[in-house]
Amino acid sequence: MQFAFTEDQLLFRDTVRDLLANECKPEAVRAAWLNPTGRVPGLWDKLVDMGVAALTAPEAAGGMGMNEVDLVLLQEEAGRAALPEVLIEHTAVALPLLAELGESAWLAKAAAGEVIVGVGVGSPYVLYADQADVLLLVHEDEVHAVPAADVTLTAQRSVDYSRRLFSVAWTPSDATLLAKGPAAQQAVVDACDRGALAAAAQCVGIAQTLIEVTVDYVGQREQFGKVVGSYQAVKHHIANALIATEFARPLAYVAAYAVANSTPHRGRDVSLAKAAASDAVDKAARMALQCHGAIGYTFEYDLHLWMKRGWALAASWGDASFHRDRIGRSLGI
Amino acid sequence: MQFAFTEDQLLFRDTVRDLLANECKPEAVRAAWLNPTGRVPGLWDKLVDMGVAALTAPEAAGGMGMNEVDLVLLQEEAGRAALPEVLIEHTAVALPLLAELGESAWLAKAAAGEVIVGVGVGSPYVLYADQADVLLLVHEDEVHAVPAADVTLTAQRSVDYSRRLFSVAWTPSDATLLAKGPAAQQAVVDACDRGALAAAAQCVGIAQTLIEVTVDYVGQREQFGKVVGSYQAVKHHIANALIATEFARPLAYVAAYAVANSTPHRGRDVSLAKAAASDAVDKAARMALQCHGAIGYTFEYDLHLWMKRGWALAASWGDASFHRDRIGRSLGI
Amino acid sequence: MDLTFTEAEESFRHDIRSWLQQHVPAKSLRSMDTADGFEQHRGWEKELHADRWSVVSWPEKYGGRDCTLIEWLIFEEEYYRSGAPGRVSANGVTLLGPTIFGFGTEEQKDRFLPKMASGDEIWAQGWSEPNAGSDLAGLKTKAVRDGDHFVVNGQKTWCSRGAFADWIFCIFRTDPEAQRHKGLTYFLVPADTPGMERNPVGRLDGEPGFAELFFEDASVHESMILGGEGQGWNVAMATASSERGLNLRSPGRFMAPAERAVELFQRMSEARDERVGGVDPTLRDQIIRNWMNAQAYRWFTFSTATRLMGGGHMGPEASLMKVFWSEMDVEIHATALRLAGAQGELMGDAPDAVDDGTWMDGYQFALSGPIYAGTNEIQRNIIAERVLGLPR
Amino acid sequence: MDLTFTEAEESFRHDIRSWLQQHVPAKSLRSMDTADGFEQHRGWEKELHADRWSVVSWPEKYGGRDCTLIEWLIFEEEYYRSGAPGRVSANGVTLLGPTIFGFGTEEQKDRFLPKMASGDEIWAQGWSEPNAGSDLAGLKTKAVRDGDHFVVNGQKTWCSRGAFADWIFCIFRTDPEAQRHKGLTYFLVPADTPGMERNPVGRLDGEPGFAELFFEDASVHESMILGGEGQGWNVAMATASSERGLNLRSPGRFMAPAERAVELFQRMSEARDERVGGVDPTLRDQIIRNWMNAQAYRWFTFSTATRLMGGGHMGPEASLMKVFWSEMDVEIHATALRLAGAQGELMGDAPDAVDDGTWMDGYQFALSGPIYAGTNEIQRNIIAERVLGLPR
Repeated sequence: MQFAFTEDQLLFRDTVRDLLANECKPEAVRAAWLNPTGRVPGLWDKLVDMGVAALTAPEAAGGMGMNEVDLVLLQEEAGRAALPEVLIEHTAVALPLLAELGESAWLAKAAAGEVIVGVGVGSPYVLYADQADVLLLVHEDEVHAVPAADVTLTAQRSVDYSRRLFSVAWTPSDATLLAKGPAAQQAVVDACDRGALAAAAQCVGIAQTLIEVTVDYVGQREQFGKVVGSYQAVKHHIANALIATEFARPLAYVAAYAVANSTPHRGRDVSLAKAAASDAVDKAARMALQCHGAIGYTFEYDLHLWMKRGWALAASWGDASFHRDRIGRSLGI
Repeated sequence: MQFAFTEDQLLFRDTVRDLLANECKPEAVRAAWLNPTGRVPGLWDKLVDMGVAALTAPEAAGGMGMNEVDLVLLQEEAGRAALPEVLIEHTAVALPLLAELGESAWLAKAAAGEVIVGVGVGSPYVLYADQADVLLLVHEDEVHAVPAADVTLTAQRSVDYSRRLFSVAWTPSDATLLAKGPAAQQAVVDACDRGALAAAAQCVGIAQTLIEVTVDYVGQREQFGKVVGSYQAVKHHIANALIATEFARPLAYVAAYAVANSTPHRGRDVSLAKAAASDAVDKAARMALQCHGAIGYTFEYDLHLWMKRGWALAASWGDASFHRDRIGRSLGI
Repeated sequence: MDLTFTEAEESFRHDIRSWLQQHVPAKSLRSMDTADGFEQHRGWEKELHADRWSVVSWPEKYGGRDCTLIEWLIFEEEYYRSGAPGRVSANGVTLLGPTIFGFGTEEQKDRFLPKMASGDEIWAQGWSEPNAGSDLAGLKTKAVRDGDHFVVNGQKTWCSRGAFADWIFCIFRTDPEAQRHKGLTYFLVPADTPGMERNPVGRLDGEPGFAELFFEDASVHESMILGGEGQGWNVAMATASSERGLNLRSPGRFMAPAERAVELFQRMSEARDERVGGVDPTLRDQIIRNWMNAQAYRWFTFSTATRLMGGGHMGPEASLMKVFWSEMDVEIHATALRLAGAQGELMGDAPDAVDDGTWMDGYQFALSGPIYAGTNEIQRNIIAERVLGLPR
Repeated sequence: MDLTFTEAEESFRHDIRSWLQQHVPAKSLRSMDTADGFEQHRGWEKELHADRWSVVSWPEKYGGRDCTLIEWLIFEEEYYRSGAPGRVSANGVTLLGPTIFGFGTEEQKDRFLPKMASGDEIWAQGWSEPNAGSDLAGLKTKAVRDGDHFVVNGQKTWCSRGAFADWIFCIFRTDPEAQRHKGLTYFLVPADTPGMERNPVGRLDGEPGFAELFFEDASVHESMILGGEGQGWNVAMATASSERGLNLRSPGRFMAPAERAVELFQRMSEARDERVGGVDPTLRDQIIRNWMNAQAYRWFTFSTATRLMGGGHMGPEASLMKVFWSEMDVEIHATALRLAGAQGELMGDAPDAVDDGTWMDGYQFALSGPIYAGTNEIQRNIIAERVLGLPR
C-alpha cells in the first residue's frame, strides 16, 4: 500500500498546470464560449506536442503508453482551468477504446494528433462532434467507427457555451463496424468507466478552483464593516465545500488505479469517484455563488465559467444518483 | 378563508399550558421515567376533570363533543411539556374510533374517565397497554375491543423510559368484534390519521421546547470569551430548526381542520403534517444537542427528555418517509 | 378556523382563471431582459391592466380591484398556474408601489401609481453599489442639494430590469457627514436623467438582467424625493419588508413549478429510455418534498394573511419566509434538472431541451433568491436575533 | 501508486483476523460504563495484551508490535469487522500514549506505558470544566506548588470513563497570573488521590459514561507532570492533534457499521411485513451514501498514512477528518434507525429490538462525535482559518 504519485507524475502535472495557467486563462475560456469551435485556438496542438492528447495510446501506436493514474492528475488540472477540450472524449475514452477493440488505423492517426475522435457512449450527445474526424458510436451490441462525413449532426446548445454538443443521426453498416458481441459490450462499459473517471477528476479540479476563487474574493470583499470571509457562516459554507472536495479527490485516484490495473471492482470504484465528485462540484458551485453574492451572478464575472462546467460534468457520464444506484447493485441491495 | 383559532380555543390552550407548567415540569417527567406507570401520578385525573381527556367524545356519550381543531393546540402543549400520557391513544384515537364504529358502552366509560382505552393501530406496539382497561385491536378487516384480561403483554422498553410499550398477544373472537369489512377498514385508516395528526402536533410542541431551552442555554453559556449564542454558526443552527418548526406548525392545523371536517384530502393533509413535523423535531433535536455541547449529552440534564420523546414520536404513526410516500401516491407518482 | 374559500373568493378565482385561459399567450414571450422582450412584456402588462388585473390589491382609483390579501393570493395561484408571462412591472408594483402608498404625497400617488399599474412606466430598483450589497448603510452615492434640485454623483449596480426601465427608485446619501444609515434619501429617478448613464450587465444566463448606473452631476428634482429628505433608511426598510414579506413571493409562484415537476416526473417515468435505466426513486422523494414545501409555504402564508387582515403586522418573521421560499425555489429547479439528466444542461433553443429549457432558466433565476433582498445568511441572523432574541 | 497490500500486510491481516475469530466473545460484554462491564472490558484488554494485540503500533518493549501505520489501519478494519468489544483503554492507548511517547521522560514511559498496554491501568481524560468545554484556555482548576507537590483545587467534568478509571490525565492552571493558554500544566493523576472525589454522570443512555471530579486540596507529586511545568497547552495540543487525527477514529470503525447497515437493509427488505409497506427506497440511497463515505474516509486515511510514513506531518487537515467521520457516524446510525422504523426506539433488552439495540446505542454514542474533541463548529473555523487562510 503506497498511496502516492511518483515525482514524474507530479512533475508532468505541474508542467500541464503551467501551460494551462498561461494558455487557458479565464479570458481564453470566455473567448471560447463565443468562437466557432468552443475551444481555445491552438491549445490542442500544444497538448498534442506535450504528449497529453495521446497519453493513453499504446506506445506501439505512437502514444505515450501511459495509464489512468498518469492521466488523472492532468484531468484534474483541466478541471481547474475549465479547459474546453476533448481531453475526456478523445484522450480518456476514445484512444483506449480503439486499443481495446484492436483498431489500429484511426488509433495511429489519433495518437499522432492528426485526427480527433468523438465518442457517443455514456451520453445521448457527442461533445465537439462537429470537429471530430471520426465518431465511435454504439448500435445494439456493436461498436462502430463512423467517419464524420457519414453522420448528420444536430446542435444541442449547452448552458456552458463552450460545450458544443450534438445529437448524431447515422446508419450502421458493415463498413463502419469495429466489434460486436460481449467483448464489444464490455469495451463500452469500460469506455463509460473511463469517461466517468475523467469527468470525476475534472469535477474535483473545478470544485477546487471554485473554492480558491471564493476564498480570494471573500478575503477582500467587505460588508457591514468586516471582511466577508471573517463571518462564521461564510467560513462554514466554504469549509463544507472543501470537505466534500477533499474526500472526493482520493476516490478519483483510487478509481484511476483500479481502471489502470483492471481490478475486478473497477466499475464500483469509478462510481464511487464520480458520485462523490459530482456532489462535491455541485456543493462547491452553490457555495461559491452564495459567498460571492450578486457579482457571482453576472455573466461578466468569471465564476460562472467553472460553475456551469461543473453543472454539466456533474450530470454527464452518469450523475451522482446513477452511480450510487450502481454501487448499491454491486453491494447486493 | 379564515386561518385562525377562536378566542375560546386559545383560552383552553392557555389553561392546559398553565396546568402542565405546574404539574408536568421536567422533574415530574423524569420521575415518570422511573416510576411503575411511566405517567405522572394524578395528572390524568386532572386532565379528565378539565375535559381534555374526553374532549373528542360526543356530548351524547358524556364527552365535550369537540373536534380535532380544538384538540390540536392541546396536543402541541402536551409536546411542549413532554407529557407522558395517553392523550394520543385514548383521546385522539380511541374515542373517535369507538364513536365512528357506533360503540357506546366503552365509549361512555372512557368519556367519563373511568377507563383507559389502548389502541393497537398504526404501530406494532401499544403504549401504556398495561394500564388500559380495554384495547382496540385489528385483525384482518375487523376491529375488536378486547378487555385487558384477555390479552398477554410483552414489555418492549423504549429509549424514552416513560413510553411503556407492549406487544400484545390475543385471540379474535365474536365476543370482542366491534366491526368488520370496508367500514371497519375505513375507520382504521381514519384512526391512523388521527394518531398521526396528534403525534404531528406533539412533535411541533417538542421542537418548540427544544428551540426555547437551547436559546436560553446559549444565551448564557460562554466559550472563548463570548456568549455561545452570539456565534453565527450557533445562530444559524437554531434559525434552521425554527424555520422547519414554524412551517410544520400550520400544516398540523390544516390537517386538524381536514380531519375535523372529513375533507376528501384529509389523509394527504395528515401526511403533510406528520412528515413535516417528524423532520422538524428530528432537526430540532440534533440542533439542540449540538448547541448545548457535552451537558446536553447527559442523563441528568433535562434536554434528553424532549429529545427522546421527539425521536420516538417522529418514528411513530408513520415516519416522515412513510408519509411522503403516501403523499406521492396521492399525487399519482 | 375556516379553511374553505368563501363564495366571493371562489368567484374571484373563477373570474381570473377564465380571463387567463382566454388571454395567456400560447407562445412564450421573449426574455424581458432583451429589448424586444421587454416591450412584449410591457404589452402584456397593458393587457392585464385593460381588464383591471394588473394590480388587483390596489384601490380602484389607481387601477386595482381593492381585493383582499386572500384574493390576491388566489390571483397569484391562478396566475402562475396558468403559465402567464413573468411580470416586468414587479419592481414597481410589488416593491415601490406599497412604498408610495405608505410614504408618497397625494401628488406622487396620482402621478406615479396609475402609470405603474398600466405598464406605461416600468420601474427598476437602484440600491446596491459596488461595495454595498446587503449592507445598505454602506451606500456612498451622493446627492447634494442645489436649489430645488439635487446633484447626484456615484455608481449603482445590480439594478434589476435597469437596462430598459423607464424609471428607477434609488437611495442616495444626501448628508455626507451622517454615518451609516443616517443621511440617506429615497429618490424617484427618470431613466433619461441627464448625467446618468446605464450599462447593461449580463446575468448568469447572459441576458442583461441588470444595469450599472453611473451618475455624473446628474440632476434630480426635489419633488422626486419619497418620504422626506434624510428619511431614506426608514422608507427603504419599508420596501425591504415588502420584499421580504408577503409581497415578494406569493405561494402560487412555487406551487406552479412544484406541480409541474410532479408532471415532469410522471412523463419521465413513462418515457424513460430503458437503456439509460429507470427514473431514480430518490428523485421521487425529493419531488414530493418540494411539493410539500410549496404547500407548507402556502398555508404559512394564508395564516399570516389572516393575521394581517385582522390588523397584525409583518415582523421579522418575514425572514423565515424569505429563507424558506428562496431555498425551496432552488431545490424545485435543481430536482427537475436532475430528472432531466443529460438533457438538463441544454438551453431552451436546443431541440432536446426538456420543457423548453425552463428548468435551467428557472434554476439560474432561483439561485439569486438566497442572495438578493438580504442574503439568507443575514436573514438567519435576523431570525436568531430578532425573532429568538439571541445576542448580536 | 500501489493500492494493493503487500504480502507482509496481507499476512498481518490474516493473523489478526484468525486471532479475533478465536477470541472475540460470543456474547456482548456489559457496557463498559457499568462497574462490572468495566472489569469485563479490562479482562478483554488483558486478553489482547497476552498475544500482543493491545497496542500493535507501539514498540515491542512496551508490549507492541512496532507495526506500520498501514498495518495499524488493517488491524482496526479487522477489529471492528469482527464485532470485538469496545476498547476501554482507548483514552490511554490512543490519546495519552502518543503524548507520553512525545513528551514523557524515560522513567514515565517505563512506569506508565506497559501497564497502559496491559489493561492494568485504565486511563480517563480530565480536561473539561463546567465553563471550559471546547475552550481549553478557559480552564480554572488551580495547582499550586508546595515543595515537590502541587495542591489542586477546582472541578473537572465530562471526564469520560472517569467513573471507574485507575488514572486520569488532567490539565491544571499552575500559574494563576498567566492569561488564557499560558500557565497550564499537564498532570497524570491517580484516581485514588486524596482530596479528589468523583461523581458519576449519566450519558444519554443513562450509564455513567462521565464523571465529575472535585479537587479540594488534592496533592499531586511533581513527577506526575508531563512535558514540563507551564507546558500544558503545547502538550495538550499534541494530544488534541492525536484526537483529531488518525489516532482518534480509524476507518475500520465506520466501515463495519456501514456494512452492517447494508446487511440490515437486505434483511429488512426481505422480512418487511407487507401490511406496513415496503422498505423506503430513499433509505437505500442513504445506506449507499453512508457506505461510500466510509470508503472515502478509508482512502483519505490511507493517503494520509502514506504521507505520514514518508515523513509528513498531520496538520490542520485533521479537522477535515474529524468533521467527516463524526457526521458520517451519526448518519450511519440515524439511517439504520429509520430502517428499523417503529422498532428503532427499542432498547437492547426489548424482545423486538433490531440487532440487540446496537443501532440506538450507537446513535447516542455517535451524537457525541460532533461535540467532543473540539466541536465541529470549531473544526470548521480551523478549516477555514488554518487550511484555507481566511481571516479570524
